[in-house]
Amino acid sequence: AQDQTYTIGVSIPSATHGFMGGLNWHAQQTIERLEATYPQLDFVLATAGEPGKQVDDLEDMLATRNIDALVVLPFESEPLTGPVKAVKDAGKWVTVVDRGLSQPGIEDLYVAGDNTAFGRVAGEYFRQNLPSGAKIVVLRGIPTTLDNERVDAFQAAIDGSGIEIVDMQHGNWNRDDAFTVMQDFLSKHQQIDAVWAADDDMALGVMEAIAQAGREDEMWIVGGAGMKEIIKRIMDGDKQIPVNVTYPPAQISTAIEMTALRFVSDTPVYGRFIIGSTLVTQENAAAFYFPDSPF
Amino acid sequence: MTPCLSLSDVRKAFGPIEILHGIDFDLYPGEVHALIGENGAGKSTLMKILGGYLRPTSGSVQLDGAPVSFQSGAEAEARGIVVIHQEFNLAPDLTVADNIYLGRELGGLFLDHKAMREGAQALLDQLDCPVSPDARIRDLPVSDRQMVEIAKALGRKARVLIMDEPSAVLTQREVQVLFRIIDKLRSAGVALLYTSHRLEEVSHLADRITVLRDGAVVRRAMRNELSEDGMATAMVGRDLADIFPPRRTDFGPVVLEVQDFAVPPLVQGVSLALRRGEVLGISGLFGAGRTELAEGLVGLRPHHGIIRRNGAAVAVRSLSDAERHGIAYLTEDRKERGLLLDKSLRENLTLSTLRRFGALFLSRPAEDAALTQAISDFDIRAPRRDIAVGNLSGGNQQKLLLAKTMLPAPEIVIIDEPTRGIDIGTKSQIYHFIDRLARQGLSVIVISSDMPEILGLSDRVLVMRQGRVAGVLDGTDISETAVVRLIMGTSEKAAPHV
Amino acid sequence: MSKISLSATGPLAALVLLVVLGAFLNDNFLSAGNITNVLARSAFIGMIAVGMTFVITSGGLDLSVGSMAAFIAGMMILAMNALVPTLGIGMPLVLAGMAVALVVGLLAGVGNGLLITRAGIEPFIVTLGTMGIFRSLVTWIADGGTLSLDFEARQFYRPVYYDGLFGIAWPIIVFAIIAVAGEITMRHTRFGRYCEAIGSNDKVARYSAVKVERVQLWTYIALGMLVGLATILYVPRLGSASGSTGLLWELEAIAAVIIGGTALKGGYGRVWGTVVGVLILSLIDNILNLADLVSPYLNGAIQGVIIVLAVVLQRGKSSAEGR
Amino acid sequence: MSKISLSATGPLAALVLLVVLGAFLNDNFLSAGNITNVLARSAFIGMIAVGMTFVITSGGLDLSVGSMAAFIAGMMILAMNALVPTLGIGMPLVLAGMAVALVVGLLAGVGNGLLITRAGIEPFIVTLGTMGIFRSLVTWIADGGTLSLDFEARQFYRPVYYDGLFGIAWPIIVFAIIAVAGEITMRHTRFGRYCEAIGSNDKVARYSAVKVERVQLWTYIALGMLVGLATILYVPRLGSASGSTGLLWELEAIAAVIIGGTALKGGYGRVWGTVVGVLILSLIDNILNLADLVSPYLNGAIQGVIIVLAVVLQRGKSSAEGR
Ligand SMILES: Nc1ncnc2c1ncn2[C@@H]1O[C@H](COP(=O)(O)OP(=O)(O)OP(=O)(O)O)[C@@H](O)[C@H]1O
Ligand SMILES: Nc1ncnc2c1ncn2[C@@H]1O[C@H](COP(=O)(O)OP(=O)(O)OP(=O)(O)O)[C@@H](O)[C@H]1O
Ligand SMILES: [Mg+2]
Ligand SMILES: [Mg+2]
Repeated sequence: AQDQTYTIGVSIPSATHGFMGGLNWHAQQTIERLEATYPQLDFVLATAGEPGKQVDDLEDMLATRNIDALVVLPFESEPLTGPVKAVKDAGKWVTVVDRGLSQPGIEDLYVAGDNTAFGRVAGEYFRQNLPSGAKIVVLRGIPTTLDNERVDAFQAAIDGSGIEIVDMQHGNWNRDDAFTVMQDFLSKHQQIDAVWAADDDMALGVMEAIAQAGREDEMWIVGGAGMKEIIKRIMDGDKQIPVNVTYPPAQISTAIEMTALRFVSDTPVYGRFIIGSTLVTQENAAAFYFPDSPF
Repeated sequence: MTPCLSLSDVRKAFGPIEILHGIDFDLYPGEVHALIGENGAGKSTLMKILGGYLRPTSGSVQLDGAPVSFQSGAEAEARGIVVIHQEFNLAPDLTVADNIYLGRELGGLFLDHKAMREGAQALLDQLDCPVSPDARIRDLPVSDRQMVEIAKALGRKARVLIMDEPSAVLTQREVQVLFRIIDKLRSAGVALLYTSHRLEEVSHLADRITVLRDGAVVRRAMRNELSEDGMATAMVGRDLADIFPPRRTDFGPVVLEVQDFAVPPLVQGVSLALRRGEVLGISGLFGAGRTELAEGLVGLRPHHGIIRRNGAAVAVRSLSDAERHGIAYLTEDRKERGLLLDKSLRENLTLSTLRRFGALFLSRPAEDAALTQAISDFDIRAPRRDIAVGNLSGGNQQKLLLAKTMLPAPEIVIIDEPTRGIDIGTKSQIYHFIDRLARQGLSVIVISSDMPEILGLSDRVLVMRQGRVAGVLDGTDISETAVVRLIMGTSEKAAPHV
Repeated sequence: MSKISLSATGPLAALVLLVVLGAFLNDNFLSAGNITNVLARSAFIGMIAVGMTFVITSGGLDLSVGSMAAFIAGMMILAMNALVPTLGIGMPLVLAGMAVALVVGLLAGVGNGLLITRAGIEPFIVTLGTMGIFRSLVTWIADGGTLSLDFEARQFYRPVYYDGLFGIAWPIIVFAIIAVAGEITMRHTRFGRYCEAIGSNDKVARYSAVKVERVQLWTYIALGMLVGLATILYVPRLGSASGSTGLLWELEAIAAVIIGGTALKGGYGRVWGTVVGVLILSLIDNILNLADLVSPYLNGAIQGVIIVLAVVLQRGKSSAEGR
Repeated sequence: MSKISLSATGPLAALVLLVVLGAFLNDNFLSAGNITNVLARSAFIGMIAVGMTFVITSGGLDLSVGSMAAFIAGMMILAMNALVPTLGIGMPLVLAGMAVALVVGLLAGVGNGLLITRAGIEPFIVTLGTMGIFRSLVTWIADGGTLSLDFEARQFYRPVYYDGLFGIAWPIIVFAIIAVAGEITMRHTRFGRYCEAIGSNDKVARYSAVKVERVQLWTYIALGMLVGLATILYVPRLGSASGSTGLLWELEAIAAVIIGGTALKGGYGRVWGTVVGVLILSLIDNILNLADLVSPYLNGAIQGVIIVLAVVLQRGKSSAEGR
């Protein structure tokens, strides 16, 4: 089907924090690359700041852009389930990325990170590396279902280890907010043995607050999502950030590429692809280092 | 002698409407020149042109014989031409001293508050004005605001001082102070241009008089060439037979009785009775509590005491209560409380009686009809019906406000300062309106600081002093001396009756 | 009459330009489907903005409407889910949900309105406060996640957004009714006249026997109920509520009102203008999706430029009116 | 003098209550470290809010400050990174960065100011537009991600946030200077006087030879430069800028101004009040972090309640003043 052209719609949340920024960057890079490689493919990229706007985007793609396939990272699962189903019902190919829909069986292809594993892997590291009675603090993301999943998995993983979470607040996946919250945690708690910052943007804010308080030697930090600065530090053997847990923004590239493949080759691409969250240590860090990514 | 400021063949149009039609005008140093004319004749417009606030559509302005074209009032002010505007020109949130020095503050990098406070104090002292330089304008009564305006202008060291109705809201005493200042400035060689609707002031003050009618000069005269009657005739363009209507004679029963009425904190122990078909004048100094009394009577202020309508005690907690009992009130503050200046005539006329113009939907035709009726009943002259009320002349605003007040067809109407800033012709019209109302069986209370008005209009006069009734005068007892005695508290009747 | 048509031309011109631009960029722009989409999604902000027009006209402001919508949606979903066992799936359930939405909206409006008119606190502060309160409450009720309507109930309720009468979607019909009712209320009823009078000079209004506080209170109540109504149409669309529902709706609604030519300081309200303002804002988003831009990162910049231009266009016209 | 102290008591009372509450909830609340943290964090919003006080006092509004801060931070980082090879790491580089921040802030202020004063568009619309534009631009420049300052440069620049004089952090010192300068400007210079006069009645100001447009333009320019200054202190803190930098700062700054007792319609400005307002907002956050609440989801609700209460307290006082 070389002579026929196809339009693929890509709908993702806008770049309001580090991880999404990385995801936006990867999406654009992939689209550029694929459009150059396959002249018969056309992409429509839309970014949304809230679920309602994302629904608008899907409607517009269907009504005005005649898409043949949709790659969507739902802002939230519940509100997007119906609209994505409408796209499916219109006979389009649907690839869902990262956040599953609340109803099974709608998507043709599912590419995702594993939020539960993301929390669990971090939790296991804490469990293995802290003695019973250790005190930790947790910085959460923006209040969302996926944040809940991560935190629940983390708590489940340390459950029974005797590690105590002495404080937990929302840092909103934002450096400034994390900095502020950590400053206050440091004022409040004399003993903190480790910090789960759950996101590398927040980890950077936390590190600054710790540095300011001069308590670098008292605690280590685990962030998440594999930001290049953090990976670099792990490669360099920074004691303060011993490990990281991946949650690669590049999953969007995988999803777009696999969807494109469906149209440019005969490769069957149905199914579910879960990109697990792995622990990045000094040994394997080099494999996760992308110096060109903005994230 | 060359005039220091003059106009030649000046025309001014707002949009398609020409307001001034080719005015020639000279103002000499050391003279007081009075500019008189009916409301809307174009006096303020002419003064604004002289003061650089408006540019003429054609014609020229000369300063010391040389043509000038001021881009702003500030530019004219820099050349010594200062205007006291008719509308208040003070920033309400700033203090008296701040306003007096606004735009020409003292001090270098930092303001010299002390010098400005002292300077302001000195100017106020010169005017015998007891206001504190630190008072905020929004907290001052109108008369004090006007004195501050005058102080502000005095502080600008004018060689030409243009005063647009400076006395309209002043007390007798304050007017005397103003006249003293004007005399002093005249001897110092300042050129003064003065407008007032009080013709006795004009004949007392002016060296020369220019009469404006419908945007053209109709008469120029020296002081003694023109009597007050002559001025009125020149302004109005016809003989004014009787300014005041003849007195009424038959009154009905008492329709409103007030006993032991108090409007805290000022008004105490007021009792009065009002008969059908009667005009009751209320006189007193500014601050005597007349407005408070009136606002209390119509439910605009919390009060206690007894109000009886046709013998039955009634409660008046709000304006709607007052309306239900057939009582209406016309405020003294036309611009801030009476009319929505940026809305049209229609919207203003019907605002307080909208209920009558449709149950669910307002009927535009009914409103328009009411406006047509009001325009003819009260002789309101507006260039267009949809003009913003703020652009009407004062007299026409007042007539509109009167029409608005009368729209609910009240049986009792309280009119606070019916003719403030209103020309003699319109004044007379308003007096005859009031008379007509009384003859139709309404009862009218007129609150006024204008002595001839009180004397000429009232069937009875109630005088207030410091929040209490100083006395009531009836029939032949009414005379200027009797009223003034009561006002000043020098009469035997001055003992407050409780 | 001539005044209305004149004053409306400003924002209308911007709207027409946008439509022409859209038609030029994409053939499907003028398709029934796309037009339905744009109009239906304008409906939420649209109804809220109509209510906001009255609030602003009478000299007030309401920053809380976006969070209020989220809160109402949350309460509505909770109530409906709780009632499923009792009422079953069907009209009674939906009607109960709608009643909850309207009542919660009304109460929210009463709360804002009383704090503003009785306690005399600046509308900006009161509604900034309630904005935080409503959003926090919905996040708390949802435990940081999403509140979802029961699946069956959702299926039954869905047509309220997606179906319609004579091929016109319900949200469009309801929005049109509200817009017309709003315009009539503003121009042809006492209430509208009082709002303008109060915004123009509240003292004059008070001296004209207008019950200033009561009218202002009602503007907030009406706005609250309109937010409730918008939520009634919004919930079937997304079937859920979370902390991010209705984010920044307040800004969009206020912007629509101002773009439409209502003065921010009050005294002069144009409901038609507001409708046009809402459509302009929706169209900008739609057009950005129609065209392939350099970068989606720049969407916000283009939006900003168009908003300012729309008002420049309008100002050009209205200054000729001599305001 | 007695006037100033009277008018300040309202928000001050709320501030004192918060401090007492904080001390009661947590022993470390009054520690030097915590106080330094709170004050230093307040500095950014604080400086911006001082500028905003002038804008609002003269009858304007600026919604763009938060995005402007992000944009300035982005430009500053870009410029410094680009200059590292030329200037090397050292004072010249930092000074160049600071100059860029101030100049960009100035230009942004000029842009807002000219659109508002020359083109005569409502401040709300202009700054809503530029708010979108600035934020979009920074996201675009950062490619959706984060712009980070060169590591070496950062290390050199870091003390500007973290160090100080005599144990007082630089941001606190600068904020204090700006607050005092702002108060003096408002109370003791022509500029402040003119701002109040214009906000009170711009026609009166014009008639009194005040160059209304010029003064208003300068309020926006001053605000732009203060945003630049805030950014100069912000960048060394985390060394980065992204699309989420300065999010909602505008709302916080405006809220601080209003809480401080400046009237939203202009005419009356209190710089001290604004400073107190900023501290109140910072303290609320701090106390919420230090206290153990039922649920962090409710933070926003508690913030909202306290903001309203702070103003109720103030209104109670100021109504006694007879305003
Ligand atoms: N800005 C304006 N636009 C349109 N018409 C105006 C404007 N200003 C004044 N007018 C009209 O010009 C005429 C003259 O007004 P002006 O204020 O000069 O009268 P005046 O003689 O001062 O009256 P008064 O005695 O009531 O003060 C009036 O008919 C008024 O309605
Ligand atoms: N804004 C205000 N705040 C406090 N007191 C005021 C205010 N305005 C007026 N007053 C007081 O109310 C009293 C009455 O004022 P006002 O001048 O209205 O009296 P009046 O007898 O109605 O006079 P007139 O009707 O001639 O204006 C005065 O003693 C004045 O001090
Ligand atoms: Mg005049
Ligand atoms: Mg009075």
